[in-house]
This record gives sequence, structure tokens and C-alpha cells, in this order.
Amino acid sequence: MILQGERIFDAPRATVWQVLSNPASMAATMPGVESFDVHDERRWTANVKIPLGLGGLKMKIDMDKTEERELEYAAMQIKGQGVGAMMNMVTKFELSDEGAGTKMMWSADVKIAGPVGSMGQRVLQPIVNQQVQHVLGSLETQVQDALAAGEKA
Amino acid sequence: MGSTTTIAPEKVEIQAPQTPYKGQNVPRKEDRRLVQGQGVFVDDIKRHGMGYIHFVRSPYAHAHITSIDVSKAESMKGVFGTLTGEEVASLTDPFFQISSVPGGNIKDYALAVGKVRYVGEAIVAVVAETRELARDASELVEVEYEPLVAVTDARHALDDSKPVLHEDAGGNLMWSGVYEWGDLDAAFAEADKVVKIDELHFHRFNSTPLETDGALVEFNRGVGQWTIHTNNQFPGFAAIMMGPAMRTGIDKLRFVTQDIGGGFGNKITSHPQLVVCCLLARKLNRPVQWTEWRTDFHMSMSHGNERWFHDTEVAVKSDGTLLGFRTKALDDAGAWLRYEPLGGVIWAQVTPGMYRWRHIRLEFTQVATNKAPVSPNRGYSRMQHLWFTERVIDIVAHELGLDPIEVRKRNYIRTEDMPYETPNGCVYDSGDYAQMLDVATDLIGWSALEEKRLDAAARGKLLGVGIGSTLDSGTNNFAQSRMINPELQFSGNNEVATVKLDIFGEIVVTLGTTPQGQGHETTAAQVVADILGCTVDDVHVRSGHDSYWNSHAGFSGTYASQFAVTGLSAVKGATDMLAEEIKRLGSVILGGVPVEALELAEGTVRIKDNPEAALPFMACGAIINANNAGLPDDLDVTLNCRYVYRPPFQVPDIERKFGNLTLTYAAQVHAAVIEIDPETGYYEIVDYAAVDDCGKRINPQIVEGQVMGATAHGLGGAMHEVFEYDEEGNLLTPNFYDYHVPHALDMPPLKTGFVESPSPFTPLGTKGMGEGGGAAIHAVCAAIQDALRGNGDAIVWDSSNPYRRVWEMLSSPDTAGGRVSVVDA
Amino acid sequence: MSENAAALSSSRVITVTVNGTVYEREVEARKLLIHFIRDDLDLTGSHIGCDTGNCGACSVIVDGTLVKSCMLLAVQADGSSIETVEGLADGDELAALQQAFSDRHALQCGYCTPGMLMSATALLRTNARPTEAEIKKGLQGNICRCTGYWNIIEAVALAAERTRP
Amino acid sequence: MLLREVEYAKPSSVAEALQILASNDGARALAGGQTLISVMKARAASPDALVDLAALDELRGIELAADGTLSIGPMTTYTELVDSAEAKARPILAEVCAQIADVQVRNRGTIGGNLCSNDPTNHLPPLMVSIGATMTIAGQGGERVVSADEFFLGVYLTAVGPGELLTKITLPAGKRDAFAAVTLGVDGTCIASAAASLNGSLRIALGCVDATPVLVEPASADEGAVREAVRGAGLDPPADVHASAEYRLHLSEVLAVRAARQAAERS
Repeated sequence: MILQGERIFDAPRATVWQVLSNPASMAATMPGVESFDVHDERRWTANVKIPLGLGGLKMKIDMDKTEERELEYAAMQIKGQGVGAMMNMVTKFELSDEGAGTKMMWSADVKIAGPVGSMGQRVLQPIVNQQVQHVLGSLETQVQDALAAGEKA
Repeated sequence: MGSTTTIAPEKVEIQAPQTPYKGQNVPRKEDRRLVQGQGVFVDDIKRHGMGYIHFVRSPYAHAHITSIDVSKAESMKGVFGTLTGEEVASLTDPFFQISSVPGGNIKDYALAVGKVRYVGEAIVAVVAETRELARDASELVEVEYEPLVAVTDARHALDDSKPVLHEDAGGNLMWSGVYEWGDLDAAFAEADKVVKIDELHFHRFNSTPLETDGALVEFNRGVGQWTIHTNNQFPGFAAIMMGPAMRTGIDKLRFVTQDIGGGFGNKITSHPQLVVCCLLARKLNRPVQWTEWRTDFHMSMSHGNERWFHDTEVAVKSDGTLLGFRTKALDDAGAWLRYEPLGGVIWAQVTPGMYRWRHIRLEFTQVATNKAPVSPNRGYSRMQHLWFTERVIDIVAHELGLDPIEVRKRNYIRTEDMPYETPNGCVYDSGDYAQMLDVATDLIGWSALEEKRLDAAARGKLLGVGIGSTLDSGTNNFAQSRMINPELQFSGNNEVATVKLDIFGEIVVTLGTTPQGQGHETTAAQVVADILGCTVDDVHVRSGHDSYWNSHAGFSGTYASQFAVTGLSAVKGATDMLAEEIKRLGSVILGGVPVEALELAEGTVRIKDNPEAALPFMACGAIINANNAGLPDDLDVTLNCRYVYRPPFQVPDIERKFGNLTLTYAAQVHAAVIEIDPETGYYEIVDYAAVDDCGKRINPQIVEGQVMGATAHGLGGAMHEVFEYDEEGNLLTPNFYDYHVPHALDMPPLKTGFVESPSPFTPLGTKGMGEGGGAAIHAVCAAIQDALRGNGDAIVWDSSNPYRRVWEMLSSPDTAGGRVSVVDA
Repeated sequence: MSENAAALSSSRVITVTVNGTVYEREVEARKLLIHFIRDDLDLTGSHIGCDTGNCGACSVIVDGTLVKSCMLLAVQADGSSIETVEGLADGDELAALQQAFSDRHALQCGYCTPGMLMSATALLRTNARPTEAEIKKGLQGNICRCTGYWNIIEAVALAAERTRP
Repeated sequence: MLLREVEYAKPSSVAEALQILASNDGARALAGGQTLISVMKARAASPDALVDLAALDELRGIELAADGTLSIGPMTTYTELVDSAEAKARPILAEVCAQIADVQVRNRGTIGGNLCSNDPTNHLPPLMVSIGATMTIAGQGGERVVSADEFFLGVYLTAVGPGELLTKITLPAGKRDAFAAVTLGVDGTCIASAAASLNGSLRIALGCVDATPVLVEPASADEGAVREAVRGAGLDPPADVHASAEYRLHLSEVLAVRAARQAAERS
């Protein structure tokens, strides 16, 4: 399933880029993140418990930044493995100036397998949509935090 | 040949059966245990100390397995052990392949070795002391994968850019062959019109028996023998697959079945799982049990063959006379050839469908894809081809502006031409298709249809009517497998029955078959009772199959519409032998009366002219079994008669692909009336008729039950049942939640009718029946196309027509409907 | 009810009456009622045909209410009275529905039959003379893959007629 | 089949249930179980503990107030709703409940379970949104009341948070309601659905098109107004084996029109 969209951040490109390229802040955007472990600037692992009303779905998520062009573009390969579900996601971000802010075009190609995958697309697609919205919302928060931190400094 | 017709028989109270039992609705002997929950199905069997198997299955459609670690699972409390693909590869040889090369080169083991090729493929088996623990432990097995691109569309499986499933085969082509009979050039030269159809698609589904596969396997270490309690419906085939792979003799594999919860062909290819059970029973030194759950079944078992027909050209006269066709059939085998590529020849049993065209060319190609392996499914391979011929008839009628009924009648093989030799040498034994069509159209009130159409229109509905006319070819000549692979040494067919008269006068019948609801215990008893002159209650037919009974042969099993021919002919043969023996014994005991002067009646052998002089069966059984001193030396009587029925077959001409492939041809003509809601594509079947001709019916009620069941399967397949995959190879319909089968409220009114054309080729005039040719699918497709007349005029090109597809055909007929053109020849 | 009913535990001792026989067993909380009936009590007449609660082969009557025993934990049935197919016949005498199923050829493989019979039993208890539409609605939760349903519907109607008060 | 290990408790009061839920992070309430048990069988979701609400009589029953307001306990089954004389005050309830799945599921499944599971194919979430029901949610800190519009948060997610229970569903008086759906077979799973209520202004809630029911409020029940409102809702429905996004979008519009028309025809 491919999801895409764009989002405008009320922050300069450098700040958005800083968040996108900081493993710690990216890991914090994952839904239900319980712990994370930064291996190097390109790779990190997070343990998440994605909140589903019927019981959380525990997953170990490995992220690998596969491509980047400073201030412009980043591509990440995200693999999730949990009991009952396997997730593979390729996500891409492209930044450009939008007035004083930053426009981020994003896309995510999400593949889910395992018993959860058998629950049916009409259930899964809204779930994935909602989780992606969560990530974007958290990203917004991270950008605002980074902006605030920058202003303070 | 005398044909009798009964239209939609009124249900009558079951009366006490009278002799002859043949032709009577004798209540089924099986029912008493089944209605009380006293049947023995495979999951009901338990053994002391048994372990439960749970399979670790692949979440990926196509991936290398880079590592497997079972240590955590094995160390869990309550776990007895595991089995991996690597162990299987060292303990067994790959399964024998039916295919010639390239498909013949693939190496198929009971568990995935090094690579997975479809979602749900078994990788590791875990055994624990409870079912729950086995599943818990299976979650602790760590498997690392390196995913590969999945091949999910057969039409692109041979593209250079696509990955190869089986390196050993060198590509995704499994088997191909060209079939051509008659003179195509002459036919197209004679034609007034050529109707061209770009693409037709027969979808993937199966009959989803309510009981899934399973086994309980015990290993007797002392004698090196496995006892396999299972619901496999073709143990003869399983044994041929398993023995060589397991490096053991056939007699070391004892197959036992009792009650089987539906099969429909879907329970033929469980041999890989049975091998896993056997290896584990030996490795762990305890009985092991495997039950496949519904989602496992959907993901991994016996999908029906998905088939495409490309570049079809039909040579036709302006009046609708069909001369011939050429087409390219592309068959999607899924990931493994578990019974394939037999589908590549089985279709040829019904090459011309029910029609008289004599010039036919079909290029058959079978490819591998990253989907569950296909295996026989009710109507195996013929259903796909018959759907094709029926679609062609309706498309030709549509394009030439002719009445599909008239086109059928003009082209049906005529009753006076029976037995009819088809262009490829098959012999249709008997039938009157035109009469069947009349019965069917009468049942749905054909003459009043235009009024009904107007009435529907007034309610905002589109009414459509469609015909499906099909054949149920029964009793295979297994020599046809040589058209797939000339090196195979199979031919003919056989079935066994043993009938004995035991010490207390019990008549005991042992079959070689593995019934799954077809009532073999009952129909066999009817045949025996008529011959022996006793009641059906006097005849005890053993339930199920046990290879220890030694009442089976190489092709024993219950599949391919043949029991009424092979099974009952074997029963008849064995009972005739027993009757003869009883008479010879009676002749001695009754004082040397000639055998010809004796008759069997009322449970005795007696003198025809003096019925008082009678010897009860009980006495016969006692004398031979326990009181035989003084009998003449030359009285060669055991009262235990085993008979092997062998149908009259020759090996076909493999070069020309010409010869008789099946013994009998039951026929079906179905008629469906549907109403479509044009706003939503939602449709309902508002009237339905199923007319069947399977020759002599031993138990009409059982026959009618098969007709109605096959109709329900066809309707389910036509409307909602589909094994649909996404591009990554995930099955989107992995259980009954999304794979919607007909429920009670979904069943339309169903009228049945019969024509009875006895087969001249079988001892009882019977024909195999039960598969039903998928007639309902054809009828529904035709009805949808009829309803769309004047509403976009889309051509129905897919056999699966859920509401969304009907809506697509209504809303964008040019893109959603099939592409068809007519050119003047 | 035991006094610790409100305390979380992964297994507990339950008491159920099945077809008149009282059983007391310790069960894991996760065990489905159908597994308990089949595996622990050895009453294998009730069957399993799916894993999503669609097929109804496991239908039983719990305290007078028709349920799918695969959609219920065994612990949820603690204290209840359960009827299964094994309890339908009166000794050697088949129940009217069982006889009608045989007379109307309403079963082929017989795998769905126990669940079907329980649904029909529940239907006729609340509606002694159901219409064809009511019978269909009453059997909607039971999948049969052999018969195409019509013979089952007729069998239920026949049983209703034979037992007409 | 074969669930993961789970703990189980059967409290005898709502307070007790809330206490267990609040002190066990992974605990979930078990109502009729007709969704939850099924999901657990697939091991797609596995709560650590189940709190069985079956003994809580306070959560059962249907009360009809003098002003026509219906108060329904969340543990009331579909069958009880279908058979209830009080529930006839809002006739649509029994009509819709009678179409849900089958006898066995209706005998066990509860209105509260249906709402709290909020599977996008469920019948009752759009119905509750269209008729403007309110939900009472209890926690250890007390009760709060949430409108149906705000109750549904996502697939299997509602305003009932950890440690809380849905304790009451309140329906205002009204009879001009309708429900239209295209289902997978007769009485099957909804492929698309629309619930309309015309008791005062027209409210139509669309099911199966998003994680939560989508409310549209056309200016009138006229076909044109309804179509315009649905088109204006910016729907982006999920695609699956039963319907493409485009088909669902189309069905939503058709079903909204039908539901609105039926509601308007009622008195």
C-alpha cells in the first residue's frame, strides 16, 4: 500500500532536516515507542507497541537510511518484526522551501505480512493511515521542539 | 437408447424401499452415526502420549531463507521437538515429478528448503504436548529471510525481468504442449465470420471442504511401518508420492480413513504434510497429530487452476454453426507441481465441450507463480475449459446477434450421433443435450421471460438469463498422463471391492474408496442386496478405507467422478462372484441340484421350483468358515471374493494426442435468471434450474444431492469465492471472513430436473457424477452478460463476478468488459 | 461462583454440565470452549470448520442459547449447562430433526451436521412452525459445503411438521 | 484457534472491573467476544488479560424514559435488542441488529462490544453517529459523556481509554432513521454502509470508508443535496478485495441517497 502527501512546517529547512536526520528524534516519532537504540547515524532500532484497541502490537523496528541529499532528500528502509506481523516500509522525504517555512513531500510504501496482514485491507489501511498521521504529527512536534531549542540557544 | 425425463420431481415421503433397491431413495446407512456426532473424523482420533504439530509458515511470497534457529522453541517446556527443511532434505528424496522437463526438474520436499515460494509455505514443524503449546513454540522459531520480488501474474511469469522460482527448472515455464485436431485452415476458410476474443480469465478458488486436512500418524519401530490416519482422499496417489521420497516400501505406509468432511479434490495433495508427520513420528518416537486450520488451508492447499485464454479465434458460419477455434491457454500452477501439470491434459477429456466443432487448436502453457500450489478441485481442469467453450458460445451469439439457445441447439452433439467420437478421440457415451436444455428452460419459465424482464425493469432492475451446459467426464484413463510426460508408465484405471459372507451370515463389503459424503456405504449395499436377494440392512459396508484390508489398487480413492462406475462395478463384480460361490455351495448342500436351478432370495440360496428347499446365508457362512469337513475337494469356494474392476481402455496415440481419455460423460444443463441493481452492481439469482443426466441412478436422492451441492459450489465461485493475491503475493481472502461461501440465505430457489441416458459402457448403465462441470459459473456469467444487453453491452470475460466487477462493467464497459471483435472471413 | 473470580489468573477450575453430566476440570483461560469440549471432554461430535467464527460447525446450546463454541472461552462457560449433538437422541431413538435430516438427505459428509442440528434445535424451540425464510435465517450461521442447503431447509420444515403440537 | 496465554477475571461489579483494568496495562474488557476472541485466535492482537463483564448486570438492560430517550446497557446483546419492546421506540435499532451476522453471533455479541471494537465494517458505529447517540464512559475517576461523533477514534480504538469502560449508550427519541448497505452476501459483512437520521436536521454517517464513521450533514434529503454532501466529504476509502476505493466511494453516495430517502419516507 502506497501512501503519500505533503506537509508544510512552520520552520526553516535546516531545522526540519536536523530532525529528519537525527535518529533519536525520528525514533521518538514512532507510535507507542517504548525504547530505542541508535547504532550509528544511519541505523537505529526501536521497540514499539502500536496501540490497537484490542491489545497492542509489539514490534521491533529497524531503520536504515538508504539515501540522502543534504537538506533535500532522504530515503529510509524500515523493517518491523513482531509476533503476528512483519512490516516492510520504504519511506521518502523531499524538502523544499515554502515561503519562510518548509514543504515536505513524503511517500511511504508499506507492506504488511503475517496474521495481522490477513485481517483485511479495509481494516489495515485505515490503521496504517492513522499511524502515519501519528508519525507526521510527532514530526511536527519534534520540529517545533527543535525550533524552540534553537531559539533558546 | 431410451431416455426418460422427470421434471423437478415433487418431494415424496420416503417409502419403504422395495427390491430392486437400485433406483430407490434408500436412506443412507452413514446417517445414523453422523446425525449423532458419532462419525470419526481425523481430528477426533487420539493416542496416548501424542504430540501436536504446528507449522511455521512463510510470511513472504518469495524469499531466500538465510537462517533458521529452532533452539528457543525446542527448549520450551512441553515441546517434544521440531523438524526443519534441512532435515527433510537429508532424510528424504524429492517427490517424484509427473512433469517432463522443465517442470520435471524441480525439487520438491515436504518442507521449504533454502527458499520460500508462497505465503503460508511450511518451513518448520514444531511438536508439543498441546495444540496451544505447539503454536506458542512455533512463534519462537527464528527465521531470517531475504525477500525476493514475487511473481503473481501468470501473464508476466515468463518475462525476463521476473525472478525464477525454481532454478532447477531454469525459468518459470513448467510445461507446454500444443494440441491440434482437424484442419484449422480449412475451417477458417469455410467460415463466414471469425470472432476474436483477446482475453478470458478463469479465476482461482476451490471448494473449501468444511473439514480441513489432517492426520494422526503412528510409527511402529519394530516393523518399520507407519499407520497414517488421515482424510487424504486418494491414498493410492499419496503412497506413490510418499514411498519413494521416504525411501520406503508402499506396504510400510498404512493408510486409514473413516469419515471425511468433504474433499472435492482438495484433499488429494496432502502428501507433503503426511511425510512431515511420518518423519516426526519416527524422530520423536510418539504418535503425532496434525490439524490444518482454516487459514492454513486457504493459504496453502489445493487452489483450483487459474487459467487465461488468449488470442482466441472462432470460425463460425453466419447462421451460428461453429466450425472450430484456436486459443492459447495459460495455466497458473502456483509454486509447486503437486498434481500438475496433469491439468494440462485433463481438460482434453472435454475438448469440444458439448458441441460438434471438429477443428480445434489449443496451445497449453503452464507457469509457476508465488501463490499456493494448485491441485484438483471439483470439475478439475475441465471446468476451466468448459467455461471457455460456454463463454465462446455466448460471445459468438452476442456478436452475431443470435439467440444463445438457438446457437446451442444448432451445435450440440445430437443424441442420434451417440456414442460420439470427439475430434481428439474421446467417446461421449450417451446423452440428449437438446432435450436437457428444453427441460431447463421449461423449469425457469423461459416463455414468460420477456414479461419478467419488463417487470424487473419497472422495479429498476436488469434481468438476465444464462445457460451453462457442461460435461462431467468420469473414470480417467490414466494413460493421458503420458501426453504430459511420455516416460510415465500409467494407463487405464481400476478399483477394488471385496464382498464376503462371514461365519454368522454377515455380508461384509470392503471398498477401496475414500468417500467424503457420497454415500458409498448405501449405494454399495443397494447393489449387493439386489444381487444377493437380501435387504440393504443385511449388508454391512465397512466405513472408510484401510490399506490393511487389501481391498484397494493403484488408483483407489474417491475423486474424478467415478464411484458409480469403478466402485460399483467392482462391488457388482465381487458380489456376482460371491453369488456364484453361494450357489455352488448350495448346490452341494441341497443335494446336487444344478447351479442353474438355484436362486438367491430372502437371505437364502434356494431351489427356484421349490423355495422351501433353502439354505440360509448364515448356514453357508458357518459351513465354509467353521464346519467344512466332508465338503468335496473340488469345491473351490471361500465366500470371500475380491474383484478388481478394470475399465475398457487402450493407450492413446500420444504423438497425435488422440484416444479415449474417460469412460463416461454425465451432462448438465443449468439455467440462471438474475436481477442486477444497476446502481450498485449488486445482483441476486431469482430463479435457477439444474438438469442432470448421469445415466442410471442407483440412488436418485444422493444424485440430486450431488447436483445441488455442485450448483452451490458453482454459484459461490461465480459470485464471491476467489483466492485473490496482491502484488506482493499476500492472499487477501485467507479465511471465511473475506472468502465468502454461500450461506443458507444466499441460496436461490433451485429446481432440479433429470434426463436418464444409460451408459452403454458400464456394467450398471451408470455414469460417474458429482463434479458438475461448474455449470453454475457459466450460467451466471451468461446471465450477467444478458442483463447488460443495452446497458453498456460489456462482454463478461472473467469467471469471478463479484458486485464490484458487475458495477465496473456497467460503469465503464469498454475497459471493464472483454475485448472482442468480429471480422468477415 | 468461586470467591476469587475477580482475581486475574491464567487457569481456573470450572464446572459445566454437558448433556446432563457434570464435569469439573481445570482449564487454561485461553482455551476455547470448542477445544475444551472436544479435547478435554472427548465429545468430538461438535466440529471445527474455520478459525473466524463463520462456519458454525461448533454450535452448541449454552444455558438455552445457541452459540458458536469457538467464540467463547471455556472459562466463560463456567457454571453453565451445555447441550451438544451427543445429547439430542433419546437413547436409540433419534430426535425428530435427526430423523428428518436423514429422510431428506440433508447431510452428505456430515461434518457440518452437528452444528446444523443444534441451530435447528434452537430455532424450533422458539419457533415451532418456522417459515422457509425463518429457517434460512435460523441456519445462516452454519456453513454447509456439500448440500446446497435446500435439503436441510426441507428437513427442518419436515421435523417441525412431524412434531407439530 | 489456539490463543496466546491470557489471564482472566470475572469481576462482580463495575468498580471491581475498573480496578482490574486500571491496574493492568495489558488488560482488555471482554464483552460478547464475537470480535475480540476472533482477533485473538488469529493472534493478531493479544491482550495480556481479559476482564469478563458477563456478571455485571448493571451493564445490561434497556430503559425507555418518558421523553423517548433510550438508555442501553453495553452488555445488551443484539438478540435482546431485537426482541426488546422498549427498543422499538427507536425501530431502526432492532432492524439493523437483526441483519448482523447470524443467530449465534447475535446471541452473544453486544452493542457495547460492537461500538468499542469499531471495526470499520460494523453496522452500529455509523448508526450511532447518525442518530446522535451519546456514550457514558466510566473510569476510576468518575464518569464522562461523549457524543458518538467524538467516540470513535480509529480501527479498534475509541474514546474508552485504558482503565475505562463504556457503561451506557443513550439514544434520543426519534423514528425517522434508515440504514442501507451493500454486504458480502445476504446479512454479510458490510462492503459499504450508510445510516441516515432525519429527526431535525439530516445526519448521514458513512461506514467502511475510513477508520471511523464519516458524518455528512446535507441540507436536505433531496438526492442532489445528499450527493453533494457526500462528494464534499473528501472521502478516501480503503480498497480491498471486495471493493476498489472508487467503488466504495460510489456506493457511499448511492447508499447515502437511499438511506436519506428511506428516513424521509418514515414518519
